[in-house]
Amino acid sequence: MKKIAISELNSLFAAIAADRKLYIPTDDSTGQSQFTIWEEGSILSRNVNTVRSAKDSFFPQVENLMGFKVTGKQIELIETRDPAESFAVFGVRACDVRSFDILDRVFLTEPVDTYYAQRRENVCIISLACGKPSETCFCTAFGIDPAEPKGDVTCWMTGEALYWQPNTEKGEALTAQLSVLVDADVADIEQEKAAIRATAEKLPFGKLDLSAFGQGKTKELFNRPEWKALSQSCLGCGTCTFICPTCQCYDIQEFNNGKTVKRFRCWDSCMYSDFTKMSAGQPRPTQTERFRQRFMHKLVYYPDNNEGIFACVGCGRCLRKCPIHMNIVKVIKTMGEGTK
Amino acid sequence: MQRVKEKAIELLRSGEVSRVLGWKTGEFFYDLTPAVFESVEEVEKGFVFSLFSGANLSKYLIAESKKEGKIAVFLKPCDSFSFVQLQKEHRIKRENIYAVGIQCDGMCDGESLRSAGCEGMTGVEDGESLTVHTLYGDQVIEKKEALLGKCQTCKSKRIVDFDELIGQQGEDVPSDRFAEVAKLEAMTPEERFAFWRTELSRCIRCNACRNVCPACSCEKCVFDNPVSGVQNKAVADSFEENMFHIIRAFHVTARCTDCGECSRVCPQNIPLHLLNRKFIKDINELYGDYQAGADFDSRPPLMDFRMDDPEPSVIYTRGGAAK
Amino acid sequence: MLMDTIAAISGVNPRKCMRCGKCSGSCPAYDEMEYHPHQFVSMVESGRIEELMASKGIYTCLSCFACIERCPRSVEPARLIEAVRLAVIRQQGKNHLTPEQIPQLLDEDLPQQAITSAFRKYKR
Amino acid sequence: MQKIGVFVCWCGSNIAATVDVEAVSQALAQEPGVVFSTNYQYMCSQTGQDLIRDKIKEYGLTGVVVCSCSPRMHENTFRKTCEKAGLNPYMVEIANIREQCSWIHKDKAEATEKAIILGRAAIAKVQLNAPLQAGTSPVKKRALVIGGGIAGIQTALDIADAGFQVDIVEKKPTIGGKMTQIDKTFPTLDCAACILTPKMVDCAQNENIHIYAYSEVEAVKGFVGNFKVTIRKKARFVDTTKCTGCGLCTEKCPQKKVPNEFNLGLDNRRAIYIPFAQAVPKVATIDPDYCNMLKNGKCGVCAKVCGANAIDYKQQDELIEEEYGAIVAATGFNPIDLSKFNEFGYSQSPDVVSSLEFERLMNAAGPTGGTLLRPSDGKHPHTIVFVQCVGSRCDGGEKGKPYCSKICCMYTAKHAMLCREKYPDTDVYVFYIDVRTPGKNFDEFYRRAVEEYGVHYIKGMVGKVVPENGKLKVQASDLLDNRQLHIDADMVVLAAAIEPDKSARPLATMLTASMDTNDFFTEAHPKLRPVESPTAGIFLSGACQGPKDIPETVAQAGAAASKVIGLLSKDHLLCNPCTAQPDEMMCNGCSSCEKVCPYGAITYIDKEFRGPNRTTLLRRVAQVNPAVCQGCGACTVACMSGAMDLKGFSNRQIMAEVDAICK
Amino acid sequence: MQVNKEWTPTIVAFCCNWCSYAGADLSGTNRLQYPANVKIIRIPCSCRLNPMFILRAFQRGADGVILCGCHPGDCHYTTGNYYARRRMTLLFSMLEYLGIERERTRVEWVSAAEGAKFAATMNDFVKTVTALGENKRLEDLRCKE
Repeated sequence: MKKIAISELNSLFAAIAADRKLYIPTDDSTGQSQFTIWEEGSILSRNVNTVRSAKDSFFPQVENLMGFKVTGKQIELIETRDPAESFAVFGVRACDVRSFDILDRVFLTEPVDTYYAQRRENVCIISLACGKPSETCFCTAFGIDPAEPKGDVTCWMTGEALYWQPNTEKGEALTAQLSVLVDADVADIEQEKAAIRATAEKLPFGKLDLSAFGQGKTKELFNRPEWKALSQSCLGCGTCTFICPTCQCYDIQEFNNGKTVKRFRCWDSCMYSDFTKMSAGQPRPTQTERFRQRFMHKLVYYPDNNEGIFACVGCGRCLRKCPIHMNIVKVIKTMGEGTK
Repeated sequence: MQRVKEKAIELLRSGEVSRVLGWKTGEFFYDLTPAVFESVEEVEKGFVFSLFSGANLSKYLIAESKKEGKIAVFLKPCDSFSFVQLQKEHRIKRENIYAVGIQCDGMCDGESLRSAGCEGMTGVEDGESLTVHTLYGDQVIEKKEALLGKCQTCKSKRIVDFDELIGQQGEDVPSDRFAEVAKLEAMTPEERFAFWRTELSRCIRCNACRNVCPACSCEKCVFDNPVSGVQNKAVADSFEENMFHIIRAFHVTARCTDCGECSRVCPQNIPLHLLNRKFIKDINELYGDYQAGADFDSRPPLMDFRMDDPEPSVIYTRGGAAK
Repeated sequence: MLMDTIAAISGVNPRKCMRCGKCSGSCPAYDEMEYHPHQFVSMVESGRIEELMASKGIYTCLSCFACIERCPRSVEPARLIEAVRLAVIRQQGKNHLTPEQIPQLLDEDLPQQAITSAFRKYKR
Repeated sequence: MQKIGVFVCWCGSNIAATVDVEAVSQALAQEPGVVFSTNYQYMCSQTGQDLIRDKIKEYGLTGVVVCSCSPRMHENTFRKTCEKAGLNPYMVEIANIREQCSWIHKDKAEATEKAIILGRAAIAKVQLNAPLQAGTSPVKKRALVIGGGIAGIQTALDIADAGFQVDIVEKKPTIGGKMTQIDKTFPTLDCAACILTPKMVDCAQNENIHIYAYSEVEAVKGFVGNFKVTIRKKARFVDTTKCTGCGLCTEKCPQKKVPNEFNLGLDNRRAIYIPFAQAVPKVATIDPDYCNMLKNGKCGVCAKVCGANAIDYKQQDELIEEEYGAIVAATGFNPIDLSKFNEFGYSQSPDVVSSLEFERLMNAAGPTGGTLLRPSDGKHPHTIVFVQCVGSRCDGGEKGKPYCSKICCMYTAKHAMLCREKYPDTDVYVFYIDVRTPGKNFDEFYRRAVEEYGVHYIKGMVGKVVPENGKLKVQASDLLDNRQLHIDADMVVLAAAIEPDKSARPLATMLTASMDTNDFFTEAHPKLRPVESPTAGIFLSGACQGPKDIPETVAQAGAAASKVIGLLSKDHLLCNPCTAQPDEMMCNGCSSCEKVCPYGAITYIDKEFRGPNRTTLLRRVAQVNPAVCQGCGACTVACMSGAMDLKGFSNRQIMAEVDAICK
Repeated sequence: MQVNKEWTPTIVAFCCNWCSYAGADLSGTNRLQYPANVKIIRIPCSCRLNPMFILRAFQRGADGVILCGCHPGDCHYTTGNYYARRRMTLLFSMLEYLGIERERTRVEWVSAAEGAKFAATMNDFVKTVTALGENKRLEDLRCKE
């Protein structure tokens, strides 16, 4: 366990950023926080969480896959992959750290997504315990401890100091480079952890009943009438999907500038009417089906394929940002009640 | 506010309508969801009209009014402009709708309270000012500060079209809604460019602004349509950020009622209404005052002209920052 | 060079002249002139500016601007002649005539219009 | 993917001198979809067209790009070529590498590069072309001639001769136009009335011709073959079916002080009048501005004296709707207003007259009975000064016109000659800038004026005219003598520039026919299509297209008539297939397109569509009538969802061109 | 074929078929020069110009876009240019509002008889855009590779 005074945070960031890119949450002009590349003058956000999740680090919204160059009637392939370089993400909350595991299970199983894998290998994740969870937080429902986030390094912030606990080899290696850190006592943060856990106890959805969901629940849930009412006012926008730390669907598109063609992937949303549209048409023709797909995937299909792990981490982003305030909690509660 | 719920029950009970479009209670005090209620029981259980009924329901009528039976809808003044505009564009079947106008003193939502500094909110007490209960203690904030952006520059308390009114009919109110636009216009082009880059670069193309917008009601948006030639799904480039928002604003020009929903729903807090308002301001200045949705007869300025309209070069010579 | 100067001072393009002679038909000082208004134009156009500059005739132009008013082609001979006169003054380095000096330069034979013209010219 | 053939034209040296045509055809051969590319000296020649046809067959081309002159020139030629080879004519695109490339650039490398890019754009567009079929629309076999001067009369007579119905709309109470006011015509010196009035009578008597005199065109709708025209027949307050033209009323009318426009205000007429003895139709007209009965209800003399009982003080304007297949504009000209020319004293002295006024003063039916007398004192003028180019050939400005009015040199020579002939004791001076006499027997005519009749032609211009003691002091320059002249004249005649009639501009707007900056109608091609407007179905006759003398006018009138006859002899016209077309699946039914359509080509229907999950949806969707749509594309931009697109100029085609040009 | 030269702007000129395209042809017929970087796209009427085409041109590398149509009142289709005028005025104003150089876009009315005006307009526009330099504010970097 190491520590550094809060007033010295800047020197810590500078030290980390010395040989790599460092992303930290900073406040934007409207007071919301975003992961941005640290530079001299960056100020760490005190918000509970960022608007966009930390998944951007490995799975950016738009990523070039490859290019083609057309000369006359000849076509040649162009490598467009970013060069591998190590980077660090600071301030990842417990929920987002868990989301990496969920994404890994998709992208790192065979066939491995090499674009994702490359970034994943080169990252050092520095998590940060949640000092002041929001009413929308419900990570505890998924067994996540906001007081003890995972990651290569785990940090806690008290009034005066930032505590630093490396968890992995990568974390140790980074720690070794950071002479600005001083030794600290593990006991120093016990009080902070307890406070976080006490707040977590009070979270309205901290003990959300998930018993209706999980492996093998497809038949029970699929044709339930509640889906219609739940999805009724869904606008079909992609807000929930794009801010969700575990949504991992993408579309592959091409951009032709007349000389070269760029094949890139970009986030897609199962809420969109053209999601997985094929020549025969739309497999999920109405919003109800698309809506159901999203929540069934998070709460049933994914657990079915991944030893019962839910593809939701309780970060609460969708609770805040859905334009019509429909969200996974309402779905869990409505469907849960319906099955009782 | 209770009268609204009572009216919903009354309408269903009397058989005047078979469905009611309103707002449904959420898990918190602030997360109301637009919903269609089909029975008195449903209304009793879930219907609520409160300080958090900000969502404009009129767009739902495009689909709902085409279904069997009559539907009642509750419209705040600003919503009623959208309602009329949609009728002008033949998008909704008026005969299937029973419109109830309700007055409104401005709305809040969770995000607007959060911007005002509240976190961990568990409840609220409405009054002269708002007392917000949070996990970390109570907070008192001025109602004005917590109001939605769109309500802070409310343009009208007039309900343009309705079958029944709850409370008083209001009037257009003086509003300085163009002040922000004027402020931008007064900047240098470099400052404006920097401003919009900062704002638009946050766009994640979630389409919330478009999908909530009552004017953006195309059967298929050009940006979703591979045949259009401009289809794109992501902001792959700063150009596409600009392109999407310019074209979207252009497509709703003279049709946008300035209901403010786009800015309300933007997860990235991009002040999208400033784009639409720019067009409204320009139209007012160049072609005479025009308010979309304010009436049934006026011709939309982009589908109209005068022989002596100013030439496009007028923008070179008009106010705003010099070169 | 000189031609450019004349063009720059006068803002007139002598090539636009279609040789109609309306300027000379309009000129009240025609008979006093060595060269006539239409000739000013053709001389400037053909580059015979030095001849013009040397001619006393250019000072008999009253600057009444009748030719400017009447010229159908906007060639405006009086502007050209004015420019030639200015060219002479510049050449002599006397381009600093002030209105105050003019009364002293007057003599009895000078037509009234010329005095007015001088004032008009130098008040700018 | 299309199989595209590229054909680069040299146009002799017009293109090949500045564009490396070989490089262009080679570069374009590399473009995707291009299976054949070549260049040839004259693509539009028979051999060139044969080449295209052969290659279409040989390579099975599905698209053709011709890099040549403007599509306005030969697009149709090449379309026909392809059609003959079995290829849909709308699979041809033209890259304009002459007017928009080789003719405007000097640097060969630069021009070649641009030609390649223009070729690429055309290839990109043709990739997205789809075969189009032109529909047909019927032709209304009736023509409208607007303007009843010599141009309109001749056009109408020629059309009527071919057996088609033709209507003449004339805003004055009689047809005949300016020519009725002219005394003699150059270079033959025939009496104008003697050659014109028989034609006027022919018009009146021809059963295929209907004259709407004292009428104006109020509105024009429709398109070639199917124009709908509203004609306002102004109230004459005289029943034309009853009026015998006896003229008794015009003698008895007590209102005698009405300036007589036929004599250009040089004398007076009554409030009820027949413009002149040979008027057609020869019926009286009441001038409502002067008639006491119409103004204050007191008089009624004309009604009392009219034996035919033709006077009708309550007559109203009548609106008539007619359908026409073709419209001829023959709106003619007017002399410009001379009051702005203070230097010539036109407003100061009645003895300074315009040439047209001079015609009236010389005419036997004019105010002086044909004796040349000064308007001021009725005395015989001894010295007459003619001034040419008054208001013509002016450089911009409001006073004059930039163009040469063309007819002044000849009529001034005529006037001068007639003066000397009738009154050998007069001194006649003509001040000229240039004497322009191209035309058969024209220069001979002018030389006769000088040589035989002793007219003093003076190269120079009048600077000012000052009335003084009953004389006109004329100060002028004599450029050849290099002196200033002072002439004491009795009369000064100004050859005023001519300008298109003021009614032409609003008419052009109604006809959607283009005009030049001087308000002359623009012809479809200055050389090859001189009597057609670029707007299909609109033809041009006479001075409304540009200054013309009588023989030229008559020739053009006949040419316009022959074009009209060509059009009317068709039963059907091929419609422009480049019309708007909505994608019903994407149509919102919002009516935006309908609001901006200038032709009313868009309507809405409620139509059932298949919804998701076996539901049906009733949706309001736009429909375009392809026979009415003219393909402007206003609707395509008004359409937010992009449901409305324009065939031949689709969104994707235009964007493909943009892409090709910008890359 | 690439010609070595200094940077010159790419200019797209949308010309209506009836007036301005003919005006452009006339300037060719009269051999009136204007720079080769102006490329003309023929559209039936100025009202066919969708704002999307203008943005597309900027995206694809245009540095200036000009629309030429019939003079107001002279539209072949009667009213097209009136609509175009409003659309373009508002669009240009919006671009200006976003801080994008307003001089990069222009509308000029050029009749079929105004070959000289067409050439003069293009010369002037090219000059203006050249002075502005490359379009940076509304560029798509993917199109500049």
